[in-house]
Amino acid sequence: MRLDVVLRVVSKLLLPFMLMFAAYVQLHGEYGPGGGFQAGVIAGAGIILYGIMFGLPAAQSIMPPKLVEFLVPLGVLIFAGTGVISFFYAMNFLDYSALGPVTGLSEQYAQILGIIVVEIGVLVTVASTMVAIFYGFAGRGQD
Amino acid sequence: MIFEQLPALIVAVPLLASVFTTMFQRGHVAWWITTLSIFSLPVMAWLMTVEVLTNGTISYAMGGWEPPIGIEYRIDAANALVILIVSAVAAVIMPYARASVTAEMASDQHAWFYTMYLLCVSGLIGIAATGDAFNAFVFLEISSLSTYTMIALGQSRRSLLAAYQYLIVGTIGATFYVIGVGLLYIVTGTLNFNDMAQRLPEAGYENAILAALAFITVGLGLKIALFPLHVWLPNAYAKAPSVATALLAATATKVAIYLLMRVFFSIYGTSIIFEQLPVLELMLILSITAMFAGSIVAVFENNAKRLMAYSSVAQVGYMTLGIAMASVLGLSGSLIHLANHAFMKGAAFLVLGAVAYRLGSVKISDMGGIGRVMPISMGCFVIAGLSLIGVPGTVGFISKYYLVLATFEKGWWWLAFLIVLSSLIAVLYVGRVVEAAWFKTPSVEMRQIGGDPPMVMLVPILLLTLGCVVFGIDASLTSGLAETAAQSLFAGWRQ
Amino acid sequence: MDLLEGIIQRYNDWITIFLMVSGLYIVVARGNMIKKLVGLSLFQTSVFLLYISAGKVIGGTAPILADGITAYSNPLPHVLILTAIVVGVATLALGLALVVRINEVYGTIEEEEIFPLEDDDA
Amino acid sequence: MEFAVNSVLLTMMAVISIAIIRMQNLFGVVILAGIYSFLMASVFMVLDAVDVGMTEASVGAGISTVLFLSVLGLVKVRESKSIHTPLLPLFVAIVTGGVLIYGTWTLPEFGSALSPANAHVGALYLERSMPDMKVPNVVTSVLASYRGFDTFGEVVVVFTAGVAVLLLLRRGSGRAKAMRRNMVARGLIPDNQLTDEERAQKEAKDAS
Repeated sequence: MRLDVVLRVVSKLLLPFMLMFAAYVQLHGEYGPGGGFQAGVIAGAGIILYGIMFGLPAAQSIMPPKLVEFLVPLGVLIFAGTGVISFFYAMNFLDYSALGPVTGLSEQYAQILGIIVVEIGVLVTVASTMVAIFYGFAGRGQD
Repeated sequence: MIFEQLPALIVAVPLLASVFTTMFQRGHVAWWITTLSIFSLPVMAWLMTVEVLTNGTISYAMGGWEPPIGIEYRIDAANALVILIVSAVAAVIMPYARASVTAEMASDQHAWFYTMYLLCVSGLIGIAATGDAFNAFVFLEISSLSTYTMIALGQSRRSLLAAYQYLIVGTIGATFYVIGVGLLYIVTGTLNFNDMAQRLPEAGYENAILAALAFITVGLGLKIALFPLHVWLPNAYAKAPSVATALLAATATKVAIYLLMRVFFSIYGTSIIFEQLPVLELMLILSITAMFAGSIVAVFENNAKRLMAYSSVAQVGYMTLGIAMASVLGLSGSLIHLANHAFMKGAAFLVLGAVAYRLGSVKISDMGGIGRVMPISMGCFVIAGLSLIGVPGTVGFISKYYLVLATFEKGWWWLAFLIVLSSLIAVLYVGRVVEAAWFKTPSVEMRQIGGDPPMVMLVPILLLTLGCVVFGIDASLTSGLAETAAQSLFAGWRQ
Repeated sequence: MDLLEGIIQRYNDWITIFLMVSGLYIVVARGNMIKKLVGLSLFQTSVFLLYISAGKVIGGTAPILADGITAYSNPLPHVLILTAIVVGVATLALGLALVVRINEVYGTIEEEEIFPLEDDDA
Repeated sequence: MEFAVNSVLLTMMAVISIAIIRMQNLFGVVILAGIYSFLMASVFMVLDAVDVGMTEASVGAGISTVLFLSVLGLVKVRESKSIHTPLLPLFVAIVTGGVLIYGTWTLPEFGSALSPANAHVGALYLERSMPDMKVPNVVTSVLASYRGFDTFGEVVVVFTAGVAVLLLLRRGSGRAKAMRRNMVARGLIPDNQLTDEERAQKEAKDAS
């Protein structure tokens, strides 16, 4: 059980770093390898690791199941919402150039903005789904 | 202006609705969201169909990126017809769903069941609308995952088993499809159907193209439940919640058949290579086997839902028979049967759902005399059954009429004979249910089950049955659409 | 040298095919539901290799544009496979959830032990 | 060079897959599958697919293994020996392998920038990513913009799986469950509407 203490301390220390790494992978996606998926998986893995070490209730106190259940569809909504905006400018679904007139950015930067927003949607859904799936399995083992 | 966005909207509306049904986890709110969004689909599908018929093919570039750089939605008469079928059936089932889902599921599952229903519908429409081979795979998976989940929500513990088995088979099928698309991509460098069709004749690398055809055919064959790849279907249909069974039986296999037609005729049809493999001959043999084997197994089935599921295996045989004939007339027959089968199987499974709702069982041995107790529903079942047989005045007759015409055109008299012969077997299995329902005296318990189901369930049944009769008497709408659709699938066919 | 490379390349192709086929074999042959899912993910993963090796350009680098580099590998297969990997794990999660439920109601995850329980056609 | 490295990695993977077929301890199988994914990720890296390698390592070797292990905590971890002969599976495997060998016998030359796959649409993305959107990682620009709709579909797939797993595994909200149990206990739900579990419980109660 003493080894356990080391593991617990390490994983507690690890959590913020994992989340930071996820943020790096997320934001750096345009310039290097990475993006919403990879970041989402890493962030989800952070919470899962925490849950494995400290038990399901501890993980659920950081990420309540209700919140997770809300975040899973929220990511899709962010993605789809970005797509729907273009309808209002008579452009096709998911045409990020429509973000130009909204924000006053040039076409190229409107594209980049679109990519960033969409990747956030991906991150939210992927990370929360990973956590949701873990909660599902871990919750089954409780009784 | 909004009309130009219809191809995207028809997929995006149910997807967005599924987001909201997930967020508001209240069963009745979810039902309203689902119903309102699903009711908009047939309207949009109809507008698109009119647009296609008047102005020709619609090409819609997702994200504003022109194909083949971006993903294209390409609507011609063929997929307009398929989208129309899917959205119409999905809408008709909705009122029925409320009563049936409430009876069959725990209340905290309702909202997310509707999420799955919406995702399944949008996945199916997405497969039909897309003009991109890989995008079709993504939407195939959306519809598949939601289908597995719906099946697993059935009441019996066998539902879980059926869902698991379908998941394994379905994933193998999808992976085969991905292998096929990968090989096509390697030799053509594109994923866009239209672009692929143009580049295929000059591509060379015959081996890879033929292997791709084999993989795509087997992969989609698993989804279609083409004999002998049908083993997952009877359990899946028999054990799913009634609403899910009706939706799947009426739409899911049809969309996969459409995709197979698209690959065969619009892509491979442009190239001489198609004739180097005996695909069509093989398909002819399998279709005929399916027509007979499916029907014969159905005759000996005691569970009415399974009986109808085996009948679906046989009916799929008629649809692929039209593909195997590779003529405009044969393909028209397939497409008409696609639409008609949605009416009759939709109606039949909804009636069986109503029986399950009142009686709690769909075993034929338990259904003795149920016709006297639930006369309207079982009357509708008789009409749907006559349709399955192909009696004149019903839609089934129109389908078979076209198929028989196509065999005459080819000079295959023996095939016309086989079509008629297999219809006679349908008399036997439909007859078994009808005999139990109408020619036995109901037991005392049977008299107490409460008669026909509530109005919300009865109206969808009546609507689909009405479709069986109306389009059976005046087939100008369906057959006109199907002929135009067959011609547009054949547009690139090498002369 | 070319001959040697040709031989090695053919060897690699065939090993890839062996990997796909062995995954498929596990799915079809085994009755244990978890092992089937393992086989399924092996099968899918090795199919990805078909795409990725088609996108490789010899002498090229990863498709991240930078000054002074002229040859890049093809980004499109990478994008497709990213999508396919995520689809694969989604399917796996659903499959495992079904296995957990099946284990709860049947007490086993061996198909050969479950089928005898379901002989009567209810 | 790439050839040789890949040959070594692929050979190791072939050995692992044979081990997976033979091994009956599911823990071992799952761990081997994780190693397999790691090796595959390395192969992807060698083939310049850095994004894919990263994803395969985190998803295939990471998340999948965690999921498998958390399920293994709930089920029997030893696979029982199969009784029937694997003739059909062998047939399926051999035919599939045969068609694959036939299909890949002559393919565009490996690694050529002029092969159809690399010269047609793929090359267009490399040319246009900078002028269109100033994104140097072309994988990101294709993923999120040119083929953004695919990615949207993919997010929906993940969403579907998330909802599906919760729907199947979530312990029903206490109130709905209790209401249902109460109704079953008081006999308010007709027998034919009971789930198998409820029926078994009821029969057990009736018997006692």
